[in-house]
Amino acid sequence: MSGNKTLGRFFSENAVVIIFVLITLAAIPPSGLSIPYIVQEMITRLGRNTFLVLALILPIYAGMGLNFGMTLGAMSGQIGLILAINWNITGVEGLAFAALIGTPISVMMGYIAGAVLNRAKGREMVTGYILAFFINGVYQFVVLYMMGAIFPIRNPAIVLSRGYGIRNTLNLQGVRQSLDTLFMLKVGPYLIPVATFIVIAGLCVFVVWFKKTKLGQDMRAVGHDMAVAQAAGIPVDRTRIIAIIISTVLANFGQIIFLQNMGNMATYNAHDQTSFFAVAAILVGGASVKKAAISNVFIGVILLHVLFVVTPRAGQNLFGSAMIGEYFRQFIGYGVIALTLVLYAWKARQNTARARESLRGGTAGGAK
Amino acid sequence: MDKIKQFVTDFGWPRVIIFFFLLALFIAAPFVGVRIDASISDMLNRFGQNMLFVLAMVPMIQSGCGLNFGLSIGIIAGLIGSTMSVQFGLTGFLGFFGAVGFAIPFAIIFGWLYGMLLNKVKGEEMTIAMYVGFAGVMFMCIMWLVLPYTAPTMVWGYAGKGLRTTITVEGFFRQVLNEFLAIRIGDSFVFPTGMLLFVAFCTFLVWLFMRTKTGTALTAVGSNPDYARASGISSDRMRTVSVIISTVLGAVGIVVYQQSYGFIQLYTAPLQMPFAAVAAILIGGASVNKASMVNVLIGAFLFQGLLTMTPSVINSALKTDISEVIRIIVSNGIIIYALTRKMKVAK
Amino acid sequence: MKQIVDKKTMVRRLLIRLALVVVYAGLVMLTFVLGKGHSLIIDNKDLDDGTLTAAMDGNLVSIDGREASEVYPGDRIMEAVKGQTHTVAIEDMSGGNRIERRITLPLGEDTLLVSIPKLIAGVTPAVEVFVPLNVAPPSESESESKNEFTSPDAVPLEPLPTP
Amino acid sequence: MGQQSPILSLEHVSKEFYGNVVLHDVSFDLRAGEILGLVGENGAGKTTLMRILFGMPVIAETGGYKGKVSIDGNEVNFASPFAALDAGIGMVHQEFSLIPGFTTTENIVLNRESMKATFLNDVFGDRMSILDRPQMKQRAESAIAKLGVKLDPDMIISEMPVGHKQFTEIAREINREKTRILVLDEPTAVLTESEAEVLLTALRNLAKLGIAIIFISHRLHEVVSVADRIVVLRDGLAVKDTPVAGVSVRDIASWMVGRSLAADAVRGDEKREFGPEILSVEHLWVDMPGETVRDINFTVKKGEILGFGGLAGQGKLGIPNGIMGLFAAGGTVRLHGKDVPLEEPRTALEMGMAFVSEDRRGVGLLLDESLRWNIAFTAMQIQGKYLKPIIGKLLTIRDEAGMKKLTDEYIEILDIKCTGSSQKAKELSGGNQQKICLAKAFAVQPDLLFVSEPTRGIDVGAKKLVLDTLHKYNREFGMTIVMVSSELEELRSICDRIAIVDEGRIAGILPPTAEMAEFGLLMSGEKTEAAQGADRG
Repeated sequence: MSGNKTLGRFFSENAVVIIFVLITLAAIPPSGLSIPYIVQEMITRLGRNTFLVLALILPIYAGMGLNFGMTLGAMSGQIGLILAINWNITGVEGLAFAALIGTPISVMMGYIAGAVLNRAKGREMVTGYILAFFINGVYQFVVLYMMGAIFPIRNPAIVLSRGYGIRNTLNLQGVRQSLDTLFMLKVGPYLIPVATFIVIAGLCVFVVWFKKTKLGQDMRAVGHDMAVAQAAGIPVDRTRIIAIIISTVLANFGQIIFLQNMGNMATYNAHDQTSFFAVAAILVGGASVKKAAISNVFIGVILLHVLFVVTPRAGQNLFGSAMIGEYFRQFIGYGVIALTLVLYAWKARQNTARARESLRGGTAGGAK
Repeated sequence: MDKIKQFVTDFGWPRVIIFFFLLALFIAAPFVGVRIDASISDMLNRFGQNMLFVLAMVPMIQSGCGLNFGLSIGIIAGLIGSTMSVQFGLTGFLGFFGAVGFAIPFAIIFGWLYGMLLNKVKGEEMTIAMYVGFAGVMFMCIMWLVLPYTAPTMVWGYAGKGLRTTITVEGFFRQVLNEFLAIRIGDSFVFPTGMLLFVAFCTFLVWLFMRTKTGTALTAVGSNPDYARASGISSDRMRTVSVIISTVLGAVGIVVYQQSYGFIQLYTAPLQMPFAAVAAILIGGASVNKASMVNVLIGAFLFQGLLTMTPSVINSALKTDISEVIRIIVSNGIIIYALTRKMKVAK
Repeated sequence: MKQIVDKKTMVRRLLIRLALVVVYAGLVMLTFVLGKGHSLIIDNKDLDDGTLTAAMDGNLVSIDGREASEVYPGDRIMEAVKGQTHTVAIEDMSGGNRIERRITLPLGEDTLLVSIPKLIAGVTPAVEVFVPLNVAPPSESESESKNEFTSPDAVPLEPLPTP
Repeated sequence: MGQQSPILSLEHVSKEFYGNVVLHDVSFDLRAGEILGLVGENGAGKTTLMRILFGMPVIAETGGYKGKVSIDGNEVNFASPFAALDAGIGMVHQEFSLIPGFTTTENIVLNRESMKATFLNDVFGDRMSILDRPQMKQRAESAIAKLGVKLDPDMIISEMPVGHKQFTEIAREINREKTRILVLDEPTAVLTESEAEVLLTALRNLAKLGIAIIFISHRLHEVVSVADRIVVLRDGLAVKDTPVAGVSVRDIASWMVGRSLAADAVRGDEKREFGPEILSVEHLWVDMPGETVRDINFTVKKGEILGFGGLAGQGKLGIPNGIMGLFAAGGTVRLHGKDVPLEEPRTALEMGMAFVSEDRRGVGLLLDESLRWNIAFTAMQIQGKYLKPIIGKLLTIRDEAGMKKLTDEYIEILDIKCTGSSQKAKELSGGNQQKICLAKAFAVQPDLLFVSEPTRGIDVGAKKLVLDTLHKYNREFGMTIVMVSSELEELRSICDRIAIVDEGRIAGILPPTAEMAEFGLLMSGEKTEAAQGADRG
């Protein structure tokens, strides 16, 4: 009975990962894609997405749930890129320039987001989500109406024909894959963007190091129990704002890395699904609203993206419609977020019930 | 002076500002060549189209489930109903009420499941509702491709299967409510009597329901679940009831919307619909845990007014399409305002 | 929480932070200068005043050691470069006569015209700003659009006063 | 030690909340290495005193205090608990203030971690320092060693037995180098007897190191065994300040509860006749957080008023909450000989019981709704009253007129001060809110009424009215009442029997005429002969 129980608990704790592995494995054969192709895709996509997903870790650590407001950082990064294109700064320097421009903007955005979320304690996630919509409106206002009208834009190629506003699609020719190709290593049939992975590894080291700092410890304390942390003199609100600022700045870098790999930027849509994909990835990797590790990020990116690569083809081959696969992967993405949130909320309730039950068992036993 | 101040505080700054903004738009309209009668007609039309979605927010807010970001679940049920109605070739009023009739059983089942789910995740309802809604919409996207619909007006011509993204209801139930007893004044003013009557009737039913024993219990659960429990009320049951009603209203709402708009929009169309409804009821003065019929009326009126007037007036005044951005900022701003506001009250 | 930090540390920190702000600004400028991209239009045409003529047989032109392109008289080719200092190698296709010249580009300009005859003759500057012919219309519409946008402040973009 | 000047001295400290005097002219001194036992009933002013000492913001918000608190002879007035901490006062609260997912060490040094500076300190401030974990552990170990207990510094708090959590808390206070005064509020309440014994030894160790301790406990034998001196608070007065040597538990108990004559006056010599047994409870346990009921047996006769007294946290509140189904419970409850299913509030109400909760604002009221709703709701939901059919009986909706009539009646009877029956409940004063709660219960016309802390937090006039109302309903309508209260006086004034609950069990049942000291002893967990007699009878 107890063995059964541990097995059951193992399954329920890793339910999302297990379900995902099964779906993915089932979808590979009908897709008809070769393993080397999938592996190469994975290497590319790891480089492209991991940084963004890593940006989610600290807010989870600080007990603020999944930072749907990371989109704000993505928008800051895009503004940096727009300016880099405007000035025609190319190559890795162009990326660095974009990042340097994006950083102060994302710090400001992060501060705003943190302050708003502090006023919405207990419903950070939904607030962050709506906040991303709200700032999206502001972003559109700035980029679509102010740029070229109030902020001078000197590169006519990126301005809409009406004379102001940035074009819907930007060609990132000058910086395209400049980080990836900085040091490309060929191992067997696979191309590995070493520089990108070094940047990602650097961030992992930073996260690990950060957890050892006083600030990291404070974040952990705030994440576990705000009231106790407050009573111990830890500035709770400030700590939470810092967590969001760091996350936003990282998302800013992450979006720049993402877009340099893509090579194009949909000015008004590129950030729409940033948080969706990142959140889905980290959850698929086995993280929850309260717990996330670096390993969750890597597992998640790989699992989610294998599925993303294979489902359209599998849909095409099984049902004769690529759209089915396309919808299916979106369904999986949203579904996995919903499922993880449900499982987490449900488990949290069960755990409190279990904890109280054990207490009661003792007293009831004592009563006899 | 104090009286005015008090009134403004009661009514809420955002509403006052939006109201005056709307007023200013109406005043400015003739100067930029926008016809007021056409605008009002358009506004009434949109008001009727969207009113039920806003109304659908009320039961769940009142029962303490928060804002129904998962309204798309109800919309999906409505889509199933209307596509079935078209599939069976029902026309006119029969088509409309057939669609409603097919939709309601689905809405009840979906709402029941959705409600049970929300009961398991108390405290996290809103985020989860949003994602359950999204996942539901995406799941139905697959279903629209797979389900065995055959009516030629609905399926893709070349493949012979799979529903089109936009299906016209011309010849089925387009405008059946709008045209019913419609009053025309001049060329461009139409008063959609039938639709407004139907909407008013639904609103009255909800109003009545909130006054029954169950409605009272439901409100008490939202107001203080512990009080309700101590009075022998099962809060889970009441919450489920509220979710079902909300879902049914969403389903009926989309059918009303379709008959007026003239098209059934499938696939990802329902994805963003809940947000507009949420924004509308919040603009109407509801909070995350309290909403009334007055909030619904004011909210639907102000929000739809804004949506009608900003594109026509602002765009002709500034010769730019900035209204979309204003809509995004206003509607999401108001939701954030509501989400961050309750904390202060709770303190 | 206020950390008790003595005055000396405070001053040191202030200085370090100020220095970092300067370094940050410096980095922005550095990346700007190093990464600034230019489009070079390499032009093998007679000069307008007729003082120099294009080499008859055409040249092989290579920038910064890249693969060379053939440039015949009257030709123009485009090359994208990064940074401000570049080497242009010109090789006479018939004679194999090779010349290397360093050119320095003005930082603020995107598109520059490099004249091969000038380079060969050693005339400086061999680089001049490229003025496209159809430059007139945008400025007109720009001024118009600016007029439109003197008023958006009247639109209440933030109708949400935070109480 | 005698000639030493006191570290802490309180002189003529008084405090009132909105005209309600809770502390009056309290003075005492505390010397280094001394353990002071502070005892008193609930509401005697212990908590307020400690709040003043600890600079809790609530004191300043309610108008500050009078008198003088000085440390080392210098007057202090702390603006916040952090100022008190800096001055060397450590406080261990009744509820644990620990982070469950952290280890012992991390909790002990919480926000006072040992750190190693990094270059980033100069850029982003001191919080960029790296934690020096070995150093932290060492400090934790030394604090544990000072306490003289066994505690694993690397254990996660959530996996510890309660006793260890309590030690961790104390170790945290000792870990502050400055801590010279340690205040412990009911530290043994959650401990088993052997754990408590270890704790007392630890406290003695600390005292030997020169730390002054204020020890608040309702377990009088512990106070007697550990304290050097004892201060007894009663109704905000320090009624006794004496060395503990030669003082017995019984003495303290009578000082604690001994009342001025006025209180005993209410009762006449009325002969009371009761009907048959209406409620019987056997082996009831209730899992109510903070008020656990372990094993309770009692019966109530028709027409009787039974009182439950006892100190806070001992479980008396759990009894009505458990029977009414609001918390997980077990055991047998019979009403009129029929089994009452537990954990089903609806059935409990349907069977004819009603409950006025102690948590007025949390459970008792719909704060955002009108008085009509508040009073009529339960009757409407359980008995289908105040509904009217419309459209040919197709539908029934609220009968607002009926609800108004009912509410107006109770506003009249109970003298509820309000602007009308549509006023919102949250706008009423505490006393009037309590009357609304009573009206709600009366409106279902129960056979058996549970009233929990009916006079908590309301003014004297309202108190009397509430008690008189209960008395009237009992005498005139024969309503059986079970009343739970922390105020012994009030129980004695209207109850026919009073049961004292201690540690989730009934320590004894006494007639209201019993001596005050008897009650005091029962509350302190001491068995008395008189009580045992009553228990058996």
